[in-house]
Amino acid sequence: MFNKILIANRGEIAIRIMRACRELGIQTVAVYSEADKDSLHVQFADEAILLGEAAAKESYLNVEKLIRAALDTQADAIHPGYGFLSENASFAAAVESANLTFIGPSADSIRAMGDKAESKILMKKAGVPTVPGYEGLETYDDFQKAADEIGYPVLVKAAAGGGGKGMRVVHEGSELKEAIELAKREALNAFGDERLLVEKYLADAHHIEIQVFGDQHGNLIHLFERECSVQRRHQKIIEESPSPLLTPEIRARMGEAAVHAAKTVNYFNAGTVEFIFDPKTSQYYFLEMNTRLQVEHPVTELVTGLDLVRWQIRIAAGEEFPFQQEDIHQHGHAIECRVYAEDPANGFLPSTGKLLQFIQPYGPGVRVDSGFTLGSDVTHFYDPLLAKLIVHAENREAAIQRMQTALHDFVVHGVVTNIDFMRAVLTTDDFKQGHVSTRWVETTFNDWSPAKPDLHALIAAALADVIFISGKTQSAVANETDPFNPWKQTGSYRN
Amino acid sequence: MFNKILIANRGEIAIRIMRACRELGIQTVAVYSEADKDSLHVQFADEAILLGEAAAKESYLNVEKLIRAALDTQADAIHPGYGFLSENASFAAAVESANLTFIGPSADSIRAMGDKAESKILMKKAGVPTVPGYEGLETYDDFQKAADEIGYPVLVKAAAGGGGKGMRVVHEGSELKEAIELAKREALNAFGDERLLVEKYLADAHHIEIQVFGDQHGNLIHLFERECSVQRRHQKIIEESPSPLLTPEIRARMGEAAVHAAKTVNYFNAGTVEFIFDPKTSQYYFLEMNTRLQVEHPVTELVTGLDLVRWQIRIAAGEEFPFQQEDIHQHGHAIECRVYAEDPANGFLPSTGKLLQFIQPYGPGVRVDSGFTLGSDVTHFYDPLLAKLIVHAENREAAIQRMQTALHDFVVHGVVTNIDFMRAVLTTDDFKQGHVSTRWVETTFNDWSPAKPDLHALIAAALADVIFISGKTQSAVANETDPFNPWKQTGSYRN
Amino acid sequence: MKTTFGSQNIEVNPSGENFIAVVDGKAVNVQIIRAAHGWMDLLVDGQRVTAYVSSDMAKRWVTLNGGTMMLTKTSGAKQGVRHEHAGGLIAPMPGQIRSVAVSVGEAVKKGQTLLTMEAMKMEIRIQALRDGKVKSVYVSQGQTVEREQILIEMED
Amino acid sequence: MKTTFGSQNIEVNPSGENFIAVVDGKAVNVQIIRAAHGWMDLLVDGQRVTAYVSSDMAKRWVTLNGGTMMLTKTSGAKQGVRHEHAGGLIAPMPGQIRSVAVSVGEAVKKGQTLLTMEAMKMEIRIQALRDGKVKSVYVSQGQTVEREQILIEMED
Repeated sequence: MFNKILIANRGEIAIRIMRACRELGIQTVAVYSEADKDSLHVQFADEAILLGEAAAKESYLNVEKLIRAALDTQADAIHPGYGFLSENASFAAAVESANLTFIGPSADSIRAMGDKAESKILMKKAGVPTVPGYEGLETYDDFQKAADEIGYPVLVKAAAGGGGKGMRVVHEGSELKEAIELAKREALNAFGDERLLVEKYLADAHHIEIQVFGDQHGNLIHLFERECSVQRRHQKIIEESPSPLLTPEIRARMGEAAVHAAKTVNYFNAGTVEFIFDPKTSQYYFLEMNTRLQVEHPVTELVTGLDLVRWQIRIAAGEEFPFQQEDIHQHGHAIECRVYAEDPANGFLPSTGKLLQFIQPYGPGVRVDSGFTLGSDVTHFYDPLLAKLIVHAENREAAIQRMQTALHDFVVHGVVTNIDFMRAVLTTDDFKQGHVSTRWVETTFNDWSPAKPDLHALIAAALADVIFISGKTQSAVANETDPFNPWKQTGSYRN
Repeated sequence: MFNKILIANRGEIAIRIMRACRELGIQTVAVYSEADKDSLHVQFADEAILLGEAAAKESYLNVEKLIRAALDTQADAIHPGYGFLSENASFAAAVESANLTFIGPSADSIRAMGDKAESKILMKKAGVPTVPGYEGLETYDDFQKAADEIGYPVLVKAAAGGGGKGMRVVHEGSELKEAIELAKREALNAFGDERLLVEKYLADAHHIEIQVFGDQHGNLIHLFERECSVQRRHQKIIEESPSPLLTPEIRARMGEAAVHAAKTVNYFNAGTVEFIFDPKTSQYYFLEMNTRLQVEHPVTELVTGLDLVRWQIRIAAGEEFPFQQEDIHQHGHAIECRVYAEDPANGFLPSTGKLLQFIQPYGPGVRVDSGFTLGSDVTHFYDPLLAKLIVHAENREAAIQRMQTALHDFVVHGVVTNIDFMRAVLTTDDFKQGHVSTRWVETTFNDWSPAKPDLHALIAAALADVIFISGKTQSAVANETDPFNPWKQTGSYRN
Repeated sequence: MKTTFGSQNIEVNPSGENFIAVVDGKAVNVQIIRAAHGWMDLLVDGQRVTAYVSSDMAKRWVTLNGGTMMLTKTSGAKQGVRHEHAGGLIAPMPGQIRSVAVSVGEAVKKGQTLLTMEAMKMEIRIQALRDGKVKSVYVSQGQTVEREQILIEMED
Repeated sequence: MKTTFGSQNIEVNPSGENFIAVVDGKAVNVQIIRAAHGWMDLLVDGQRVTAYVSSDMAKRWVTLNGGTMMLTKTSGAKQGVRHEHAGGLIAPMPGQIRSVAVSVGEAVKKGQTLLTMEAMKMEIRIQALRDGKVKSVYVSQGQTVEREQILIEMED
């Protein structure tokens, strides 16, 4: 087993990984940018190494600095978390070249699944269902023929990347040309690669993904599905397991397809095979494989009872994954809500600021994976995910009730969050009945706005001025003269 | 289903019950004594009713005031929690007479199991194994004969009560007379009843209990065992499930015996059948039945995935318990550590004071059921249980590691706690191997003392004076002029 | 004490151990049950109200029944933006730099305009808080800046 | 600053941006990485030390590596017990009342002994903090009292 692991990430996932390390008796090294010098993940680690400026390319995306930090601190292994370099095959290779262990799949597996067009071709060959479409198109003519053949609406999307960048829905032929140009430009900017593919657009599809897990000795199984259809701007905000949509038969077939897909690229460690699911036909189509730990891994942990991060580390250290497919069962129901610093009433634009209040919910079946605390700065440099709120209960109805209560108890001041928005989502009949496609949020909540201040809010605000700050207009919470001010910083970390 | 429930308790269990109510959309009424007017459970409830003075007989034990409070607030039901009036048959009867629902078993079931001697006779008749011994003894001669027949060491204990009061171990005949006199006096003081029973004393026995659960329609099953052998002064401090000792066969037999015992008294709602387990012979003996929710119920909740409090409420409302015995399985391993304000280096005497720091651990698989917060007063009036720390993990080894990490992260200042003591317990080979009998703590940790302040502690203390309070000797945390002082109270609750 | 939040006026005054709040000519009795650390438990005309309140200059964050609202104080508070942070002058909101009026090493007087920016369709002047010297200028004309981005650093 | 905890002397003085702590004639360099809300992240001779510290009169609670220790300051602090609480005089520790020297309604002078108690084998005198009148006496001779139990209530 490793003695020391460097975590090449920040925020909640860095802390999540460090917790697993601490339980296993492994020392932890945090890395951080100048903007993060007082972040929770830096405080949580045994050691912390400053990488450089706030810009990710100077810090969390800088391969050379990360490997030097690992070597300097005598770490044995690097865990990439999600995002940043987690799906970068060159990074994985560079880590191994430096005689360190990359906690994840092989560089080859990452490379094979990294290109959306290549991986789709690979999956087609392997007999995994994929969305009807074409890759390797070059001229506008090619695209036009392909689109006509598939039938509108179609989706044009970047071959090289994901995350909604370089992606356009085209409803009729007259829109095709402009869509291709826009998508190419976005793809070039985002991935340095303007190749596009075109495929059938499934308007009311669900996003259902299968967690797979394997070791370096050829054992590979799936840990069932996560339903991730509540999305805004092509990004997930609420995930759950089991999916309210799947029958046991389809679940089993999708699981087998995912295991088959992963075995095709000799996969080991944690990975996720994403599918598009058409509720009308119960057909599922391979979308992409994420060759890393997923943001929403906690719902699988709660439902299967397995600690995925712990197993990632043990597998990377060469251990065998001791479970057979029949050992894994789904117990109860888990839901995750991603608490973002963003404004749902204003296009989900990120919100920045200092956390003036940050009260996390507690209680049976409530888990919070958080990267922030009272007094933390939420900057514009990185992803505005404040915390993941995950609940586990006997069944879906009880889990929704538990999540409602937990969201009610989550108090964040200083930045606008999507907490109230998610509470509204959970009260809808569509959500309660599980009828939520990936486009549901934009069609249903276009006009959503938070509650307007009422009489009680007015009274509370005015009274707080009287009793807490008696006429002072400075931020009373951030009172600079209070020695126990939670964010008064004395000195800074130089390591 | 009920509209409103009054919780006739305080501290963590009152909050635990209120959480279940909130998830079910049920209004909550807290009750409190003058000493508890700013307690967390009062703040957590929708309404709060002052009962009277701090002394329990003026407040939490006052049947008349509790029922009046329920009627005044138009509550439909009363949940008694554990302790206080939870096993008081007259209270249960009085609640029902007031046309309110008692959330628990029937008054008859409580009464039948309340007398240790009567219940033992009942169980013997029903064929449940009991500890060899005699009830209904009157003269010293009777006792002497009984003790000789059983063989020393023997235990003399109060017929009417529990909790270690009126209980004496007698190692040889010469000690018997004095032991009987002491036990009688204690029993009279504690229970108003000096009747004693005498039974075989099993020196290295384990305490293993079975959770049973049933509805008012005749369905009754068990939810497996809890091992509760880590005790000090006859009171549990660490509990777990599954027991590291039981084979599947013995587990099944004990489960059946518990269900049989409960059915003998027409039991419904949550109950616990306690057994003494002799590891040398694998024999188990009925000890007593607790006719209420148990402090350590969370380990069963985590391992079975059922929310016991939620089901208590639903069953009390007349619902059917929908599970058959074969639906219930044990998943993973759960451990509970009871965090007490007490001094393990000084006979586990309670410690009182104001909580100057109270940081609860977070993380995957970590649950905290707490009744206190920063600034809370811990008084001498009630049980010094600050919080229950419960972890859930894949197996016992991972659960112990998780608990160690969580105890490490639990910071309490202002009262002495048993946190460091429990960390020491968890590091022992005896505990790791599950070889812990109920007398283990007193024999192993008699000389335990916490770490002495070292150089780093000295530096931290001295430096804190310099940077936080710069020469001021008043408690800086309790700075009375700080408007955001977490325990500065403005006004008081008059309801 | 009279306050205005947005366009809504409210007056809160002590009355014995309680308070009277007047909104739209209607008076309500407010009793503080307990209050601590930006949190209050109130009885408003007999109804229990639990509120979390934080303040940041003219902004008030209020959470009631799990829902969070932001109010902006438009009277009774010193207007202005907080634009000093760690020795630097920072952008009060996201926007675009319209002009930079000073250069590195230049001595400036308190109140002197150092740069102007455009945000939310307003022109914002960033002014020196005290006499001093410009240590660094981090932005240039036309540049877009994020909220709290450091614009200019000063030395005394 | 010189301090004594129990029988252990320590001197902490600033040295540039850091501090020098001297214990038993040995000097160690202490750098504060960050400190907030009773919590400190330090480098002590290059070794990272994270400590939670709370203070209550002469007592210091320190948590290091998950273990909590209590230190008692025996110099550099004003000695004494805190015995005023919510307008009442409270028992500083558990013990027994030896004598009650005043009765309800009696006018008392600041510093006057109101009652004596015995605890931890010491005699403790509870004295008036200011001039005033005795409002209530809650205890009587021979009675055992708990820590923080209210003994006597005063009115000004």
